[in-house]
Amino acid sequence: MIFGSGILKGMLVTLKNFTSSYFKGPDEGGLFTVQYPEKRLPEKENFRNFPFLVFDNTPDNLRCVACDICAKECPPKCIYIVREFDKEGRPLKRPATFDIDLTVCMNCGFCEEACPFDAIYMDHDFEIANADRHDKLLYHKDDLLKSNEYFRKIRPTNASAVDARRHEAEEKKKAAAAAVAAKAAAPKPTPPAAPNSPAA
Amino acid sequence: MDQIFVTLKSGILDQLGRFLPDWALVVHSVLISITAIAILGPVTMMYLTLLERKVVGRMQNRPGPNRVGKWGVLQPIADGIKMLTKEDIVPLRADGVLHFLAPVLIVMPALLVFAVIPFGRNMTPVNLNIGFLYFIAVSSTSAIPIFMASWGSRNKYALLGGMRVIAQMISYEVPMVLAAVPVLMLTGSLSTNDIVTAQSGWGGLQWFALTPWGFAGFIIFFLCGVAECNRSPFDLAEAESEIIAGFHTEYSGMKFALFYMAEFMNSFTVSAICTTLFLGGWQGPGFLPSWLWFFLKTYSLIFVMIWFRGTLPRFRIDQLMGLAWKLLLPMTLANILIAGFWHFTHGWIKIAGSIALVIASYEGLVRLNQRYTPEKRVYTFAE
Amino acid sequence: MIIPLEHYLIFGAVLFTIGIYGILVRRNIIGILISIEMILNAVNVNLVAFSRSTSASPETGQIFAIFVIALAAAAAVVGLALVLALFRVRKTVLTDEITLLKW
Amino acid sequence: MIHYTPYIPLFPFIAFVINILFGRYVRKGAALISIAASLAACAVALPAIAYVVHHGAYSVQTEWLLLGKKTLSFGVLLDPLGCVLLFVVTLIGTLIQVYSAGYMHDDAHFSRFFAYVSLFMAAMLTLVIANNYLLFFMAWEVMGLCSYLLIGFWSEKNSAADAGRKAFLTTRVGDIGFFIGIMTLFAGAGTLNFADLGHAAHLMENTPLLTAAALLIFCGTVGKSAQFPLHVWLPDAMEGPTPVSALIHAATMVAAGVFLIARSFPLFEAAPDAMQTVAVIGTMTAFMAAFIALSATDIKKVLAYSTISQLGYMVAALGLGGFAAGTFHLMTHAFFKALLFLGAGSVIHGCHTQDLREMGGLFGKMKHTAATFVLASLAIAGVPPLSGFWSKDEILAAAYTAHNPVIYWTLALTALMTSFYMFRLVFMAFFGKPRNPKIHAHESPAVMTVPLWLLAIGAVLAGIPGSPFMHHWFQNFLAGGVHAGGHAAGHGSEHVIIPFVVATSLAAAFGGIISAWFLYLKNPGLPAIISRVFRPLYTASLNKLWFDEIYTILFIRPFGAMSRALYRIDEQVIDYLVNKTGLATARTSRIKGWIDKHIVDGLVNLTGWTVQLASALVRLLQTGYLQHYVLIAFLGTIVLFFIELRK
Amino acid sequence: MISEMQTGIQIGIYLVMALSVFAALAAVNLPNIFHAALAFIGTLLGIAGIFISLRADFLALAHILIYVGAVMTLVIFAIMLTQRLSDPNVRQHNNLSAPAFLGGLAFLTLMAKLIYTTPWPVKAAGTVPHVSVMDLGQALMTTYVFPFEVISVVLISALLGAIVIAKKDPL
Repeated sequence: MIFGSGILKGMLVTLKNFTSSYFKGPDEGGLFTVQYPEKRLPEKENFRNFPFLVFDNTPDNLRCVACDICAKECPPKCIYIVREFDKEGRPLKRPATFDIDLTVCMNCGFCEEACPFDAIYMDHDFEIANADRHDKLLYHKDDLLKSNEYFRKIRPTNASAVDARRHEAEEKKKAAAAAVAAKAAAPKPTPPAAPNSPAA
Repeated sequence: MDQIFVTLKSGILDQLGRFLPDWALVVHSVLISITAIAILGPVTMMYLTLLERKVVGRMQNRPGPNRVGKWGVLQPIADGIKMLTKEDIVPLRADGVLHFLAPVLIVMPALLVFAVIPFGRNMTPVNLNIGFLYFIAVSSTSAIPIFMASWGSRNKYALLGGMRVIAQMISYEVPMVLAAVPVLMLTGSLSTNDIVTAQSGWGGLQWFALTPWGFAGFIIFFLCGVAECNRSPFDLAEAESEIIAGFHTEYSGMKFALFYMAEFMNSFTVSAICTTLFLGGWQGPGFLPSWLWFFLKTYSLIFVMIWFRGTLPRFRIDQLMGLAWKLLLPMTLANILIAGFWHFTHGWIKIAGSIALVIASYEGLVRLNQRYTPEKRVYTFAE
Repeated sequence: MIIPLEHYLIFGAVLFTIGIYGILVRRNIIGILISIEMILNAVNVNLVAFSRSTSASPETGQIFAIFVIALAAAAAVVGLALVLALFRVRKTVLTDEITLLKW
Repeated sequence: MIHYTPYIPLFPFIAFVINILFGRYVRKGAALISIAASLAACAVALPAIAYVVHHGAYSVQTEWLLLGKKTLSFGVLLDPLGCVLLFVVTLIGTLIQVYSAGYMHDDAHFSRFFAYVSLFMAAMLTLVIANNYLLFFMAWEVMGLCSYLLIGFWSEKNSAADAGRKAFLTTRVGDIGFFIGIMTLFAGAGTLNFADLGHAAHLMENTPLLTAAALLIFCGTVGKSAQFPLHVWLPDAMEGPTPVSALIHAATMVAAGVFLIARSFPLFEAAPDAMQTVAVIGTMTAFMAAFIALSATDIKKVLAYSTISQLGYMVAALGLGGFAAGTFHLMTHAFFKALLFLGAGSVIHGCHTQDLREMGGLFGKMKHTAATFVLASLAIAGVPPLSGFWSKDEILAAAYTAHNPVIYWTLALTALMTSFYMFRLVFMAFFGKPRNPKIHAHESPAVMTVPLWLLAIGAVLAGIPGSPFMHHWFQNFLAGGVHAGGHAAGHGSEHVIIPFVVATSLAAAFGGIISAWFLYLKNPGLPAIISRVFRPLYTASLNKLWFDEIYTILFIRPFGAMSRALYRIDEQVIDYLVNKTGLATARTSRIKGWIDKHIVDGLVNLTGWTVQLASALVRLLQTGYLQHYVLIAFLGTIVLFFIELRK
Repeated sequence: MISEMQTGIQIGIYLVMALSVFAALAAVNLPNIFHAALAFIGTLLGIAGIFISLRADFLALAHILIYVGAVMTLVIFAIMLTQRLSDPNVRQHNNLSAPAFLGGLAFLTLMAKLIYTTPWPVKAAGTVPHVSVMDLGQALMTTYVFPFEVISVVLISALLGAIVIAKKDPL
């Protein structure tokens, strides 16, 4: 065993890498770099990046009720919410302002954990680089709003679960409402029809 | 094809000779050589950076830079533009003059060494009869600018890095020169041209590196050269994990680029001198022009340097010094004797004896450097 | 000899005098060592100039210059080692602060 | 090939150098190196022996030293006598080294062991081919060193280290005698060459000087061959590794003493008194050692005393003028004793004990070892036609023809005892029932048993060349050696078979075997009864005739007492004087001190004060600044320069 | 053509001399010892140039190799290892400058007088043979072999002495 043969062995390893990078595919020890802007790896469903606000059907119909829980929960305090009021000064269940400072946000995902209204979720969008960090990275409500279809597209598993839950809750609510209605119409002798009506 | 550059130069001089006085022609002849070198040096450096990044990338299964231009060929130019436009930062209490002078001066020896390199047949810029000594002397002065940089930055990491560089350069210069001594002994000349001519046998393949002593000398010279230009694995003067960037910690922009340039030109010149001394210089079978042979050999040595960098981890300081003083230096001394043995013996005993001596001295030195741990004694028949 | 011998000698004398001046006025021992090296260099200039112009065997002057260089290197090595040893003990390298043996 | 004879010792020596210097690297290869060197020596030696057999003695020499007008030469003599030893040493040495490779396999200092063995081989071969006493003596001393090193090889055992020291110091006594003898001989005859001995002996015939020289040289034999009274080291030497015991302390080195007498035979022939002493001492040793061996229980000790006894036999034979008989016995003994020791080593290797009383019934477990051991025992007991019979018979015949009935009957008795104790050993170890159930004996590896069988062949056949079947070829061959022509005729009687002697010898051999069988196999209770009946004799034998104790009383105690007395003188007389002198000095110096302090110091102080006063003025020039001095010197130079230029 | 080039070379030599003297003055006068050392390196390079003008190429390069590459590196090492040197509050010159300057001036005038009054036995240009490296080597190995060996012994002992002196813990 000659002194220095270990070095030669190591050098052969790198030489093999060097040559195989030209002649071999990514799975056989060749290059495995993906040329990013042109080619992309498929996104993983569990990828979590900056948050967005979910709306149903139309942008006006957003789920957020401006409860401020997420803003309180946010560790770096990057969420800023102002409740909307109607003309009489009564509070409405929707935010007038919903700002997230993405330069401050640290992608912890506590907001989506905390939100009881399924209104805020973590996004997959990571290409947000910008030349103007002061204005362009302070996302306002309009920048944050994304449809439920988008949510369903990027995170199908979570979205279907959420949708099922919401649907169920809605059913229950409707049933309750129907029950209330039925109670209200108690004199009327048509109680058995009440439970069936929503299903129909 | 072989003499294309020589012909080009004399053609230009002929054209100039029509309207210039004789003394001006001499000046122009010098100027043309200088210009060629002054272009070759930086361009070499620029493309060495690209080569290094590509090769190291490939060794790590990455493609390396490939965005600027096809295969990234314009990357060095882009880098150059970036360097030039970068802010030049001078520390508040730095020694202004030295801080400014160091990067300028460090390029000088690196460029000056190009003067004695035989790039091809009849293509030595200046054919000094003490060319090798010139190389040694000039490259030894590069310690001073490094001192200036480390001192002028007024930064303790810079100072530590400078000290390490100097200690390393002084230590490795000794085995480097001694490793070249057998070549000078057998050639009987210090001129780089003569050394190349002495290796012209066997159709341009009688390289000194193909003899036992030459092989040992070649390995030692090349290792010392790698250490002289502070490249991995001897780059602990620039050990990021310990002392940031060593002596050029406080440099940015073009000044930093100059240090970088000097380092790459040094690795080029070391490879070139190594080629000249041991690999036959521009000698080679005739199907390629001489300068192409030269550049092929030089670049393959540079490739080996990059290969080292892609493979080996950094030395510890005591290992570095131990290697130079305990292994390389005695090995070079033994090598000188072996070269003498080679010169004064004949026949098979010359070859076999030299090979055996090289291997024996190497093994012996390695054994001597090993620490002895006695075996534990076992008693069989004693109670 | 492209320029006259006297000019080389004058150059040597000037360097020599500057060296003497340096020895006299420097407080720093390393500065004094540098000045001594300068004096030796002035002598070398003279030796080489003479060997080029007058001597019968022209290599003598150069060989003496080589010897002088070697001796200067040895002197510098020992001198600097002394300076380091001194600095370790006295924490100074200024000549007038080294008063260990003075009564 | 014969011309390469001087290089024979070189091979083992090279092996020694390699093993001792590079032992760390060659490790287990040490055995290979040593064995290869021995084989090379064999390869050179055997053709050389063949040459001597066909063409007579070979010798070559160069001048070495010039002492006054006498020259000392340096060279090689290979005569028939040397050939015998050369044959024995190379052959047995090689076999024993092969055996040691197996025996020492697990030892941490494997390479060192083989280095020593090789050095020993080199020295022994040098001794064999030496042509003069000085070279002989040098090799002899190196052998002594090797013996010391190898006995004390396991030096971490105190007993081994002590045994080594004891062997070295004891043989040293004999060696000094030997060296004085050499010098005496040189002073008397002016030559040390063996070839000139006959002439020298003739010159000094019947002078006291010759007798003295012969006796002093015999001292060397007494030390080296463990003869009475210096035999005490050999039993202790058994502390060394068993192959060493076989090679050095049975076959070769101890035989060197016998060889020395054989070499010096012309001297002894010319000094009948010395001859007589040799014969008596040899006989005494033979008998005494055999007597001690009767009661020894350690297997190696039995063999050690047997060795001493057999060496005594050889010495006695030489002393009786049986030159060929002694040498013949030397050769046969080398084979069977080496075999016995190796067999003992194999037994120890298998049983991990040396005590005979714990062995028994090993025959079934160690077939090869036991078979070869029994063969060797038959040979040493003198059962025909094995080798021991022929050589022992020769010796007895020599005693018989010398008309010395005392010696003859003593030797015959010794032969009886020899066969008795050997078969006591055999029966105790290999036959009967196992005495200690804890011992699980196993056969040794082939690398050990193969040498055993080879040696067994030697032990069986070595006697044939000296037997009537080959017309006493061996004796004739020897006779053609040192005593060229004339002397050989004087020993013609050796070549005749004397029926009476043969009968005695056979009776002794079979009597011993049968009585051993009777006592140790048939009636195992009898020996205890016999030992009780003959209590004084048994105790004497068991305590080795109290030799160690006698030496302690005679030499060691008086020496210690003398040292203590001298120490007391040193302590009380000399120290007292020294102390008194010191006190006296102290007293006188107190007076001088007063003078010094008040008168001398006063003067000195006065001088100092004056100087101080004067220098206070001059000191103004002395600033202590280096550069001030340099400036002054520089200005002075300028002034001188100026003056010089003004001229 | 020859004369034109010669004039150019002469001007070059005088320029190098002037620069060397200037650097030498800087080396003794600069308050920062590190700058002084660097200025002295300038002087050394100038002297190497003067050697080349005297056609002593080997000597010039050996000079650079030993002085710039080794001795000055060592000096700078020593400067860095001894602190307080770059402290501007430490006065680097003593109060001897005036007498030293006057003495030096006197010495220089005397030297100049001496140099110009001595009739140097100068040989004509071109008659002094060129000294090649081989000549030097041969002279070193024959005529001057004894001093050469003595010098090597001196170097070794200086090396050992330096190690012993500068070693921190006693040997």
